[in-house]
Amino acid sequence: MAVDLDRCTGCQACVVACQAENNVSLNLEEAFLQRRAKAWIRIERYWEGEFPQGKARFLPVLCQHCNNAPCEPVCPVYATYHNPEGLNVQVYPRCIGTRFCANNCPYQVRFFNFQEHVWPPPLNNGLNPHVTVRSRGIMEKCTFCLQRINRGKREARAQGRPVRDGDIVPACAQACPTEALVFGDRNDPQSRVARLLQAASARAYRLLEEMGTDPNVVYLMKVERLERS
Amino acid sequence: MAKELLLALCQDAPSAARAVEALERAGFPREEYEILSGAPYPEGAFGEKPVKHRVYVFPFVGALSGFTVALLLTVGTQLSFPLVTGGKPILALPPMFIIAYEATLLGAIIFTVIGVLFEMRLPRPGLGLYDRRITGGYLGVLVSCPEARRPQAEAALKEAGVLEIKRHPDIRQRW
Amino acid sequence: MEERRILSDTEINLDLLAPVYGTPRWFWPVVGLLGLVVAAAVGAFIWMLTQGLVVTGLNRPVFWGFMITNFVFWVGISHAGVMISSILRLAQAEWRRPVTRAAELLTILALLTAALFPIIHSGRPWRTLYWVFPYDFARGIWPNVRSPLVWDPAAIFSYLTGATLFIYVALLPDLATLRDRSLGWRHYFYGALSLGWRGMSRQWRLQALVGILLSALILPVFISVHSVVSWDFAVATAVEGWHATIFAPYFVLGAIHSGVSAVVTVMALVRYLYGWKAYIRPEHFDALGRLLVAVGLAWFYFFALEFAFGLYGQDGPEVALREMVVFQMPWAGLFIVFLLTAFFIPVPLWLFRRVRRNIPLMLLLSVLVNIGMWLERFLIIVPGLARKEPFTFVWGSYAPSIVEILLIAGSFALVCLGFLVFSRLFPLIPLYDQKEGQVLRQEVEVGRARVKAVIREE
Amino acid sequence: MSEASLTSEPQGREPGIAPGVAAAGLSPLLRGGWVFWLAVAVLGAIFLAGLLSVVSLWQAGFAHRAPWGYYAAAFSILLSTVGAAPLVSAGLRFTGAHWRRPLARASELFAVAGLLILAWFWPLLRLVPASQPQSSLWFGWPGAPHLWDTLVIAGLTLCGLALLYVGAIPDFAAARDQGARGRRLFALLALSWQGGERQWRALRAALTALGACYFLAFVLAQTLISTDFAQSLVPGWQDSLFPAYNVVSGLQGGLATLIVVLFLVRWWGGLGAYIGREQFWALGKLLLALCLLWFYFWWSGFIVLWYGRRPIEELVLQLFIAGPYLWAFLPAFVLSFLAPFLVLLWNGVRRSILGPTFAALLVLAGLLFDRIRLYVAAFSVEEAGPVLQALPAPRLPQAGDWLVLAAAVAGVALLYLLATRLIPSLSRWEVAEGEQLRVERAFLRRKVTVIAKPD
Repeated sequence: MAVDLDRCTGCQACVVACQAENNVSLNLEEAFLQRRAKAWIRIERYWEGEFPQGKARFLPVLCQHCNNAPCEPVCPVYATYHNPEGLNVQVYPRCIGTRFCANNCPYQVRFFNFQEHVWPPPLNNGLNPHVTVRSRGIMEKCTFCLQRINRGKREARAQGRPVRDGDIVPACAQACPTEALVFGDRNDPQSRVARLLQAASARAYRLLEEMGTDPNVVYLMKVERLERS
Repeated sequence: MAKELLLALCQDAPSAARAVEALERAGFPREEYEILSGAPYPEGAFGEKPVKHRVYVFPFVGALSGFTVALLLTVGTQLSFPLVTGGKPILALPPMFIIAYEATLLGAIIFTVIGVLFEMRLPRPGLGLYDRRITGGYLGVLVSCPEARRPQAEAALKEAGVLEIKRHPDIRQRW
Repeated sequence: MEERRILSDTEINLDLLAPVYGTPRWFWPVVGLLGLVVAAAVGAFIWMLTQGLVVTGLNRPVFWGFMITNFVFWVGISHAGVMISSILRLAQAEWRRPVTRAAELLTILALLTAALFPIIHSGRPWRTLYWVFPYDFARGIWPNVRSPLVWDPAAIFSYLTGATLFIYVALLPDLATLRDRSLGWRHYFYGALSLGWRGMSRQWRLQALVGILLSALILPVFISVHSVVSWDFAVATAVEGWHATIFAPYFVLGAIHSGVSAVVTVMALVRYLYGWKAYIRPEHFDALGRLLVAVGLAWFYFFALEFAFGLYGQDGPEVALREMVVFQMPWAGLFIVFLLTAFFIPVPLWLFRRVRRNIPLMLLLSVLVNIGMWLERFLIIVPGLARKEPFTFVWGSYAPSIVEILLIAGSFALVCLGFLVFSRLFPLIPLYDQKEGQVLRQEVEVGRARVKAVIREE
Repeated sequence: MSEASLTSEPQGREPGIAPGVAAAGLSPLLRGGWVFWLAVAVLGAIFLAGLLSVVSLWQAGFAHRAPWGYYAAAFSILLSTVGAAPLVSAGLRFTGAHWRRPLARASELFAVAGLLILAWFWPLLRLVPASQPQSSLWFGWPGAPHLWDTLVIAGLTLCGLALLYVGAIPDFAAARDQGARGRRLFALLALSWQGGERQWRALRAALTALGACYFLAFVLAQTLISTDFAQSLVPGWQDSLFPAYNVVSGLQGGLATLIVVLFLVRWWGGLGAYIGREQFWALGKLLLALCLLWFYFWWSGFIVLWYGRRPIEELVLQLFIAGPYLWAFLPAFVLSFLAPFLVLLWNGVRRSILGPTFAALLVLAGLLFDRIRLYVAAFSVEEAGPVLQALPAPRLPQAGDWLVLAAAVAGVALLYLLATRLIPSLSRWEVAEGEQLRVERAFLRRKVTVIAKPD
């Protein structure tokens, strides 16, 4: 996935879309106050400069699906591991909730279900049937909309063709009005994400590169307007 | 010929040493009597020979088996369902070493205890000829000799001034 | 200083077995009180089990809090037993005799208590057994040996087994003494446990040998246990202040520091409660105090290294974390209390012989050390999590809930309760070791002075 | 002055010094046979040859650090052997081990060789970077690290000499009173020591204080040297255990040195009657413990870096373990830990004289390789960015490097040999005290050794 920070307006559409798609629990006021709110993708907002000249910086952070994910080896029960497609996956039935993975995640994108979550009617009718409703006591995090990946592959197989670029779009990327989030196969040089990363390679970086986690999410720096002196 | 058992009770260590001396003078070989005491005395205090045992073999056997079990377990579990985590190798040696280390020492400890109990000839179903005053500060000289030489032993012990000579196990003392 | 009397075996038996035969007046009220605290903790745990961890103060990013702190603390305390018993046994230190049993018992109780905490703090405790034992055979998935959380049970299990066998072997002669002094079901109970021990010289020889062998074998386990616990933190690159190579020896030394202090506490209490003034004497506290000076200094060296190297890299977040701990309330307050109680009050005082031989003061200082060492673990674990990585957006804080506090209190009550129960069944001071000490006691005339001496066996 | 003053116990005890102790302690003073002078000549020649090699390094200048790598390794070896050896006696005095007495002096005599540490140190000063802009322990202290490192090394040396001197005063007095050659000199050195109760008490207090100071100075010196001369040279390397690792391997090296020297002293110094199996057995146990600790400290550092997998951590592991210095790491690992562990595991071996000596030789060889892998590797890093980017090429020892290493060993041996001419190599008063406190006595039917333990 590529995140073009130059396009991000901080509108939070991705957050809402993710919440709806993945049955992420309701973040009521209480959850926020207890610092237990969940957002598989979040927009971090930093202020730069003092008031009249202040600027807001937005940084969408989601699971980086690191190739050398620090969260994986510390799990005693293999509840999180690297699948052959390169995704960092979380296996809910195996998880026992030691929360070590969350401690060892430098991006803080792993969430713990401190309690059994409820969706009061009629919200319960809005739950996505393709996504597990996580019970309490386990970890969860962004899956790159695994259910959509699987559906894309299934449909392609049904039609007897390989998965094409654009077949699979995670909810956040789909909802992004400015197309700041681009999802695709970077190994396919013709894919949109690969072409974007190539065109803007000068702006590309990855979060906390010095940690050696080798993330699969690439950020593109914001283009700064030169201030008139 | 049947062996006869005798237990002579002595009030303190010097009198036990005298009893041992008397037995020695009466020509009893060292294998035919034992000292029972409620506290350890320095080796050879009653003229006993250094204990022969094979306790030292046990920790090595235990360590080896612990190490082998751990190695098989770690290799087997990781290979049986190879899952990649954090880009680490499937057979990651350092963690395997840690597990193997613990298992090695655990094996060594368990085998040492088993070995020592075995060499102590424990557990033992009954106490046999024994006196409960031994754990209260008395010492016992346990003689096991051919029946014919029993009177000789008794005479020697009496001469040495032991408190009491028992020939039959205590009925109340069931253990 | 009290005179060292020569005690007969009968006297030793009567004195040291008194708690087994009779019940002091304070016994049942204290047991009741401790039981209440434990019951409250069990209630809190059940409440937590039904509600989920929402009833704790844990949050994102502070996923580990009081319970893990307490786990590390009790594992640390458990290092006392082997430290005292093994090292002193190997060094043939005469003053170990009254100390060993209580210290070993402290090891076992502390370890059992510690082992509860990782389990109850997990999200789904009812599935935690799968963490240690293989599960899901249909899929063939076993525990992940690459995780430090699998090294932990391995190390703790080894240590617990080793320590239990250690205490049991050392208990054999005393069990025989009890067997010879009891009737009814107790006679059978002790008889079965004593395995038919008769005190033959061969058995004594082997019993001494196994003490030395097990000491040598259990020492490497003891060092590994807290090292493995420290790697739970040290391997985590993502948390500021955790990823330091020094953690293993630093934790081990901290464990010895708090563990030996806990032994001092226990010794002082037992001496007071059971009136064993002839057995636990000021010179034992003196020796423990000297040991603690050395341990405390070594621990402080590692603490200083850890702190200095936190700043050494001069990278922002790490320095900011130290700044927060040292200068920002409430961390700064805890930090100062920790430094004073764990090091700056007790260690300089222990340099004085008069302090080391003053038993009430030693009790106080040893308790202070453990307050400090509890805080030390807290200050290692929690601030790092609260200030995790440079994403200031998700920085957090932590305050424990009543449930967690009850659980902590329960753990202390549980260990005390374990002690009391044990003391009703088995002697807290090894009888045979005391008797051996009397056997080996000698005096040597040097010039006109008579000097205390001891028979030294090879 | 009578013999009586040589005894030590404050309660006015009778003299108990055996004539044998008196003779063994004082006989070699100021006298040297031709073997002695031949040894001095050979060692001196090696030392001078090595110095020439140092001079050539000097001429090449201080612009590049890499050629000085072996010199720095030699310095660390000196600090870890000669610097640590007196600690054995100081530490055992603290624990009150009764078997330490005959070996105390042999251990403290190394303080004389500590002068070489001081001399060896000062060219290094010009190589170490200032505390800025490197990462450093000093956070921009004035004069750091040059001033403070020098102070610590000088303090260590002085403290060691003081420890040696104070402990030897009663023996100087004995030499004075027994009319050994050079009576005047000994009279001067003995400072009119009379052996009164007060003097003994002061002596004991001084020995305790100096021992503690020496210990602290040693720990501090290893900490500072290993950080300033190795860790801060590799940008981005952050290893808080490294100074402690240096302390532990230093203690191990010091103990091994002492064992080897005890073996030599026993063989050629004629102290066979005092230094025997008891000492080697006990030291062998200590060496075994320190070998295990070596592994523990190495492993604790390794596992954290291995698990962390940051790029800099992988580079550091490569640099010191698996990469260009693998040829030095492997022997270091085997000789510092594996081989001595397997040798000393057996009680029969520990209880012999040859066994611990052999293990000690292995450990010393291991220390050589270990310091090469650490210091030569660190000195060969020339880049100065914030984080190490690439591995330097390995530096194998050249002839000059061997000479430098040989000079260090020869210099130590030379100083030690010369010192034994002036200072009794057996601490007579401590041995005499020990003999008073140790009695053979009948117990029931055997003889036992009884050790008295004054408070």
